[in-house]
Amino acid sequence: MKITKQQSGDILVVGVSGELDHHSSALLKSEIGAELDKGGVRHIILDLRELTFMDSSGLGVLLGRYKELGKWQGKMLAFGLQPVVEKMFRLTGLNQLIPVHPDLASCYKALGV
Amino acid sequence: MKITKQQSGDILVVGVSGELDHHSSALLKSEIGAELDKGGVRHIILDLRELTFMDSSGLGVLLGRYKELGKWQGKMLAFGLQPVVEKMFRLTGLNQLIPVHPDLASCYKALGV
Amino acid sequence: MEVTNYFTLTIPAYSRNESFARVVVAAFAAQLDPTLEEINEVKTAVSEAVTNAIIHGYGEKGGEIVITCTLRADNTLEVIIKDTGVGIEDLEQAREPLFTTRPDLERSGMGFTVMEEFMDSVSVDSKPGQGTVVTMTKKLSTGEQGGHETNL
Amino acid sequence: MEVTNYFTLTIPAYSRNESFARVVVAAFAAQLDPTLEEINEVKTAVSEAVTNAIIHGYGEKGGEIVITCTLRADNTLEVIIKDTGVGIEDLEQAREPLFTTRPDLERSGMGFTVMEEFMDSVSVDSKPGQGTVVTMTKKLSTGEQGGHETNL
Ligand SMILES: Nc1ncnc2c1ncn2[C@@H]1O[C@H](COP(=O)(O)OP(=O)(O)O)[C@@H](O)[C@H]1O
Ligand SMILES: Nc1ncnc2c1ncn2[C@@H]1O[C@H](COP(=O)(O)OP(=O)(O)O)[C@@H](O)[C@H]1O
Repeated sequence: MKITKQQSGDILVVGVSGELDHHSSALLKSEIGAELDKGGVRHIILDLRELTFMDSSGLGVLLGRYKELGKWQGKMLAFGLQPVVEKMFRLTGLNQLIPVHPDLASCYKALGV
Repeated sequence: MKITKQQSGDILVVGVSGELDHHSSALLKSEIGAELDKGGVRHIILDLRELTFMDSSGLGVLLGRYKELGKWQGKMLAFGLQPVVEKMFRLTGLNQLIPVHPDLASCYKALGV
Repeated sequence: MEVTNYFTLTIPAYSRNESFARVVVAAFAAQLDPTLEEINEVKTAVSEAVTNAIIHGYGEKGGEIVITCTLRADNTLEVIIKDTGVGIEDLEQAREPLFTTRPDLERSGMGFTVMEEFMDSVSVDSKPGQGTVVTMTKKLSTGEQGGHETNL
Repeated sequence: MEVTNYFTLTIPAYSRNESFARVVVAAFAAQLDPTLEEINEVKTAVSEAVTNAIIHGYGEKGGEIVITCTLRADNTLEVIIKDTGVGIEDLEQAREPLFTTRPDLERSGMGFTVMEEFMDSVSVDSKPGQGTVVTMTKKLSTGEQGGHETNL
């Protein structure tokens, strides 16, 4: 798994590529955690275009970050889901907490940018 | 493994793609054998551009066909070897029996066409 | 139904072997030439069961996981994932969606739900103190039926 | 040297499992991020030993092959391929280039030579009537040393 991070204003865009399972979820948790600790992040946009696999451990780590953002009414959005990842979002109801958008622009728009 | 066959005059061009091991070598043997049985083939050119793996079982089946062609002084040539296949040809001395050419045109030229 | 192929794989319960376990089962299932979607579903179910053995069965302290796969003549794949860890006290509760004994580890409690959704059948056999065996089956399509999309 | 990971795989001695055995060992070795050339060399050596067990050990009549792989902290991969077939009468002769007992099957007699060329060490232990164990080792490079070319 590879992670990219890019911040603009109070929005952090996190790109996750490869396979997100229990093993790799620890890294995603600490990478996002490091950014949140700095204090300038309000919302997170997940760029999942390159994510080829996600199981319920991936779900758990995304839910955990979603809850942290909730402390300051921050939102989490996602775009670019491959069919196999989209299926996990739908099956588990994650898409009701983390809205799925077709592209980055539409995520920014939803955040009022 | 996939095999393609194309004959022009008394030259048979055999394309072998994928992995040539003991399991797949039986198919290559029978596919070439069927053409030789028809009686019109003198020389064989191996198109190995898409061959990604070959072990000593592959070597054995190529040697076997080489020997059959020898019955009527036919030649066997090869072109388009990937590094891993080229290594097997060199290591085992197969390149001394089956000359390796850079491309199809050069094989035809070596056969005087 | 006649067994056409099988394997047994033993691996240590390290989290870095989760992806290895997925690859091995996927490579084995690929001999039938199933669809990419089927392969992904099998990979996800295997990932859930192997992760559970590592986290819950062995409490992330290591141990061994045994994976047995069987293919039958009717294209049914059976995957058995076995640990000799702590076992499960209340099986019915464990299989409920969202139930987890480790919310501290950010577990979602959706593992068994995902296995049930992605496989045709899931049965769990467990004895506290002795370990857990998860048996899953799935009928796969073959190339002739419209597969040929995978490239493993 | 400390063992960092391992697996044991048992498969039936079917020729269609030759490619499966290669994929499993390659996927395991890939965790070190070796070069594509190293992966190909390991795959070829595994293919030779597994094919020998199928053809010579069991005379193409089936039986089981056990493959054990171990990774050590110094990036050494050890592969052990074991059958309980007919065994080898004269080990020294068997390892000579071009020697084969099955020219009728178009065997080239180059299997052991290829294993020796592609791995750092190859040792063979065999008892007629009891079976054969081939143990091979190879030190692999890791990503830091210039790997990152493989994609398994
Ligand atoms: N192999 C196992 N060994 C012991 N307990 C297990 C095992 N697998 C599952 N469990 C128990 O069942 C519960 C539910 O599992 P699951 O649905 O996969 O959710 P999660 O892994 O997110 O907790 C786990 O929290 C655990 O208590
Ligand atoms: N696993 C085995 N069981 C029994 N005999 C074997 C085994 N492996 C190799 N041999 C013997 O050693 C010989 C040489 O093996 P090898 O160099 O791989 O060449 P080849 O497989 O082409 O015959 C074989 O012909 C066979 O007699």
